[in-house]
Amino acid sequence: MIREPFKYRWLVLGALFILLATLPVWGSDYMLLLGLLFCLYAALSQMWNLLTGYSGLLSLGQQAFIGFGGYTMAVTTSYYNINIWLSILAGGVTSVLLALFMSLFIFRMSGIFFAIGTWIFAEILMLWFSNWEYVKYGTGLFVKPPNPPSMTMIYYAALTMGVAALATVYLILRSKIGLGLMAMRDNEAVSSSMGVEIFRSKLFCFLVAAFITGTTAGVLYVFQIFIQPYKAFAIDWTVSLVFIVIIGGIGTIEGPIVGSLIFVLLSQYLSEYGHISLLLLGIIAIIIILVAPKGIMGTLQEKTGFELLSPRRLFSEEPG
Amino acid sequence: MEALMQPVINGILLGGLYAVIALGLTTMFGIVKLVNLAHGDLMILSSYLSLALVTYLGINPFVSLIFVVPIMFVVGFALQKYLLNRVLGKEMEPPLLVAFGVSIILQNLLLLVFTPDAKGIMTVISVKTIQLGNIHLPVLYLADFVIGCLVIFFLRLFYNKSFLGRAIRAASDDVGAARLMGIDTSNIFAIAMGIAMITAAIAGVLVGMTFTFYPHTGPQYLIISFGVIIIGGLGSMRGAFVGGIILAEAQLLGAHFTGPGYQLLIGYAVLLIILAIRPQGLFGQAH
Amino acid sequence: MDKKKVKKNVGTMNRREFVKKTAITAGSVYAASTLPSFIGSAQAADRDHILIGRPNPSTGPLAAFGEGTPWADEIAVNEINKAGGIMIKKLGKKLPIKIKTVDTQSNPTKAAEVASQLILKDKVDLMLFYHTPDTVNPISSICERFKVPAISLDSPLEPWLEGGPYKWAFHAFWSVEKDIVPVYTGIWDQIETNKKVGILMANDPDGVAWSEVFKEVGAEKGYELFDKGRFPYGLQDFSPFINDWKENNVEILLANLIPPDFITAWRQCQRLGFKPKVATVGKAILFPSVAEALGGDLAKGLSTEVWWSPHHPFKSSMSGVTAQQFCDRWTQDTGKVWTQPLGFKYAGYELAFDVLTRAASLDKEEIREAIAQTELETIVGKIKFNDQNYSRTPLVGGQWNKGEKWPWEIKITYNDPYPNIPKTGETFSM
Amino acid sequence: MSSAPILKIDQIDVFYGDFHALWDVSLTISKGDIVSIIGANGAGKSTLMYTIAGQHVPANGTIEFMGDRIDGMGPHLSVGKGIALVPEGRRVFPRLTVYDNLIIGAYTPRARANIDENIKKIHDLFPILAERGNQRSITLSGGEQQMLAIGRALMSEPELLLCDEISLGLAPVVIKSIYKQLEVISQEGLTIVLVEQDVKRSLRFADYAYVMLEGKIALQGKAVELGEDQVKKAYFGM
Repeated sequence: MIREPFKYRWLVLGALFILLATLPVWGSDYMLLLGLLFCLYAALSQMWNLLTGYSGLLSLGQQAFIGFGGYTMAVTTSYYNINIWLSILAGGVTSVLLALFMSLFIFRMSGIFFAIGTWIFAEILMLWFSNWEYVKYGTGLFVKPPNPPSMTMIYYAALTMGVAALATVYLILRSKIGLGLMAMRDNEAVSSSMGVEIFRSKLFCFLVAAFITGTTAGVLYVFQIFIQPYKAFAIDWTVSLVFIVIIGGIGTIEGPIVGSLIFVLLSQYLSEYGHISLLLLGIIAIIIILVAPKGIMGTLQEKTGFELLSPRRLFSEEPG
Repeated sequence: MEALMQPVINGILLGGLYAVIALGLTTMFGIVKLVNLAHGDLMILSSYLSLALVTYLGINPFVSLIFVVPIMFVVGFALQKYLLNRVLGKEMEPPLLVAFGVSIILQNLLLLVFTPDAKGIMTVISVKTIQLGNIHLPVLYLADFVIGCLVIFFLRLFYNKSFLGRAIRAASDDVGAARLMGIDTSNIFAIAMGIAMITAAIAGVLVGMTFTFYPHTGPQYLIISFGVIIIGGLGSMRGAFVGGIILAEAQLLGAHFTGPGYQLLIGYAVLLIILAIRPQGLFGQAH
Repeated sequence: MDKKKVKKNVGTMNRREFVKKTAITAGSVYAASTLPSFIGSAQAADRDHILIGRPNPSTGPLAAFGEGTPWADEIAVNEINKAGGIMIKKLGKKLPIKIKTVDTQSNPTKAAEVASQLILKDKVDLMLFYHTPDTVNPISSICERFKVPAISLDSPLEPWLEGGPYKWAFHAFWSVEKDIVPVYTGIWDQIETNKKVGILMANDPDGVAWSEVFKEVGAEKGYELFDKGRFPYGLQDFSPFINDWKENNVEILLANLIPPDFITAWRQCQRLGFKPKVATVGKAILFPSVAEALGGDLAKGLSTEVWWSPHHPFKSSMSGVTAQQFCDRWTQDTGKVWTQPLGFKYAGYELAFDVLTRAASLDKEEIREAIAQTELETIVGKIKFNDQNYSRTPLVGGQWNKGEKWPWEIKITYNDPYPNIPKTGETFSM
Repeated sequence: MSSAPILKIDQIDVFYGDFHALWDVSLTISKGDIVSIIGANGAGKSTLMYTIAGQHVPANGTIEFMGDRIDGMGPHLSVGKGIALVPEGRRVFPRLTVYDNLIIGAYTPRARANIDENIKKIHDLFPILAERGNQRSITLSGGEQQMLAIGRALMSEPELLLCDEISLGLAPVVIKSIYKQLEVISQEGLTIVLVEQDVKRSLRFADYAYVMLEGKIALQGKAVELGEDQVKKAYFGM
């Protein structure tokens, strides 16, 4: 019973991949832009989903890695003329180091404390970078690589990140770590009996998410050209990711993909409404969550039993 | 030593204000495990309401509370009853998205209605100071602190001694059992949010008089509230008070020693250190 | 106020069209892949309008700058299109201009995204954008990348130049070093002081650029500067600054920060008894709404830079309307007092009209050439781009005082660099 | 001492989603009686109790309490009618003091008038609760918490007291003293429904007993007339 949707899904994913991979050949420049944004958001939201949807780490501080990765890329390539792709990777590496340092503090917290802790950390980074002469305070940096890549190359970098994020989440979930995390999701008691192991798994996911988020941010800011601390470290990033993942379906692997598609198209469409575009986005978010509390893919799974490799907790406690 | 007195005293006074700002957030977390990310924006909404009343009716900002408080109670009640209650459940994330949504909607509504200009509520006491030797005590800070203490005092009284307050606490302990006692918990949560919004209304008016605000200021105060309650422990009123003072002291003394550029940064750094030592906050209970 | 939606006139592809187009494109992969993906003048034959992209900070913290945009856009577009628009030689006919406004949300990231959208989806012929580095810097870079002619105004030159050298992006405004410094020090020299200057500057592009320049030249000019460093937005307590100035007997305040922070800081100055003789405040008190928001008499005597006012002796190159007449019209239509960005919002269209008329072409390279050769007397003064693609606009100094018509009015009190801009008042000590 | 029926349940069915928890259950309880409901785990005893208390809505059938239909009116309203449930696992409010727990018991308008009087009564019944009045209830022992849960339910001045597994996990001595006090209350005219797994104790204590099996009533009768073997057979469905 599980088999058929399985095959179907790979077919869909394969088609999607081929479509995206050949996009520069057949699509217009505008579609390339949409594809780029879609891949970047899919990668970032896949990581938030890995943390919040699977590892029980509610993070409101993804912008810490976005800003850190972006700045690392900008500094290494603009100040030291390092190859742009290496600079992007460097952003991932420094994000992992940042995540390790953060974990010293925030891994002692749980639940909402963890969430606020991550946010505060991002806030500290924003204040630090905006007060740091080396990165020109809050003025922001222009990304001036020695070899500026073309739009198509940036697109393929984004696609690489999107696919890498998806594959990483998939592999983690199929591994022993993933099984442990899933068991923890389904049964609180398990987590206490497997204390240390769960801690390691969570930390592992946190570091992986930092790497991919930081690297993706590098690609993002190569596209953006200009990075500035007040927005690079802004909570807005995580708000977007929350929107994408919850609308798409948290704790499902397809959710972030569907959510990113909706988010990118919606924000393109809404930007025509100028000053009320954000207002409309807020209203749409609330309406969707009221109609489909488990997100689009979550609700679809529930209604059709369309269940793949991401079992959500299906039973809820009944009183009495 | 004398140079230190000024930031120390200012810190205590400012801490009282920080505590009121955080109060609504911390009580709501204690009651429904809800982190109301729109808290700052709702507070700024009250600042604007008060400003509108002060401007159009020419009344004193403190008098404007007579109107702002009931309005904000209704806003909070409706928000909880018709929106947040519907997404409360085992998962923490849907209420989070709703709160973010409310935050975005409020900011942009305020922008449409009140224009993007920075505003401040001006009163006769806005620039008055009491001078004690070399120390300046801004009257407004003093008022913030006193009102902050009063709000905390009465809120504690309400939660500990009134029927409704006990019912709210009971519902926060065990929703199912509270229903068995005859408590309509969805109403009770809505009332609790209404009360949280009363404190936000008072905080909003005080902030409006003390600092400046514009439609996008909300998150700035949300972060301050987070700082306060994370130091003091989520859900604890006494913690909020102490947390407010610690955060403000850390900021002001930090600025005193390292320069004003690091004022906010040091505040948060102190917070992280406290958390690393005591992950539940100073007054938080492990559950 | 902005009920008449400008975007109504704008030719945009709606969603259904988009989906249709996508489907067609997807269906004809082979055919499409052999065509050049960039559709420039090739499409010009069936063009019925010229499209100008208008990213604008409509929401977010910079929204105060973006406020009058729809109003100015409408006036300018109507003026250009009144006579049928702009002659395009190749087509042998006049094309009206259309604009497409999108919101940057005061966010550089969003600005880059919507600018890309305008270029790639809407295929704008020219990008026109104003207001602060957060809008101007990212969009200039995006236009460079996609090789789209771009004209920007109203953002200090120094932070913009960081992103250069530019080929496609052109910018006009004043420079901190060449304009702000002479104006500010000029104001200071008008009052007898001890030449001790307290610095209060945020860590944003303006604050950083200003403080660096002033620190370099301040000492040369005989001023002693007291600087406790940059600070982030949203600071609640300014007493460390204020106490430092009081201890050192500072008589001149030099500030550049955002309005809400200045209101907070200036009130604290009053509370702590810091009363300088001269207070020159950049950016924060450009708008009369801020003078009002300060409350009481707190705005009285504050000095600031004036980049444009109804008293500037300039007029529109398109309609001949003077600065004064333009401001009157604003007041008549909105009931509000004039603000400095208004003139620049309109001047952008003067440039666009002039450039497109001279280019008489939709070819991007030809438009770029035309911009580079611009020499135009606009409502904000003469604009002529140099080899670094920028042009300086005139700057004088002004001081806030209680007004007759409005609660607060700014008087031009220092005009040495541009004596043709008349003084309307004399600087007084606070 | 049987008299007019205080509670009349007529052919109710209750579902949890797809799960059919109660099948065509009917029962009648007379005023002043102590009624025991006996059954194995999952037989539907708790479901029945929660249904009476208004937590579950029967898919069909009716529940009448003192002449009024009450099925599906919601738990917070049935308390006001005079039905109090002492839930399984005690469920005292852990962070509230013992005193505050009792106060909350009198939340409904009908009970608020006589709070002081009722507290005094409960203190007489369980003196330990007076002694521990200002302690947080989480600090009480299991038996004390059970007494508090019963006291809290009594604060609502119920006509019908539903006790769900009140002896679970308690020492025999404690159980004995709690049951003794229940008898005292019963003698004042309160109707009590007990859910118990201990057949012997149930039969000894109750006036009337129902045995439930897989969501149905398998056996009923006056407690004195039911033999222990007979009950046990019904209990295991033999």
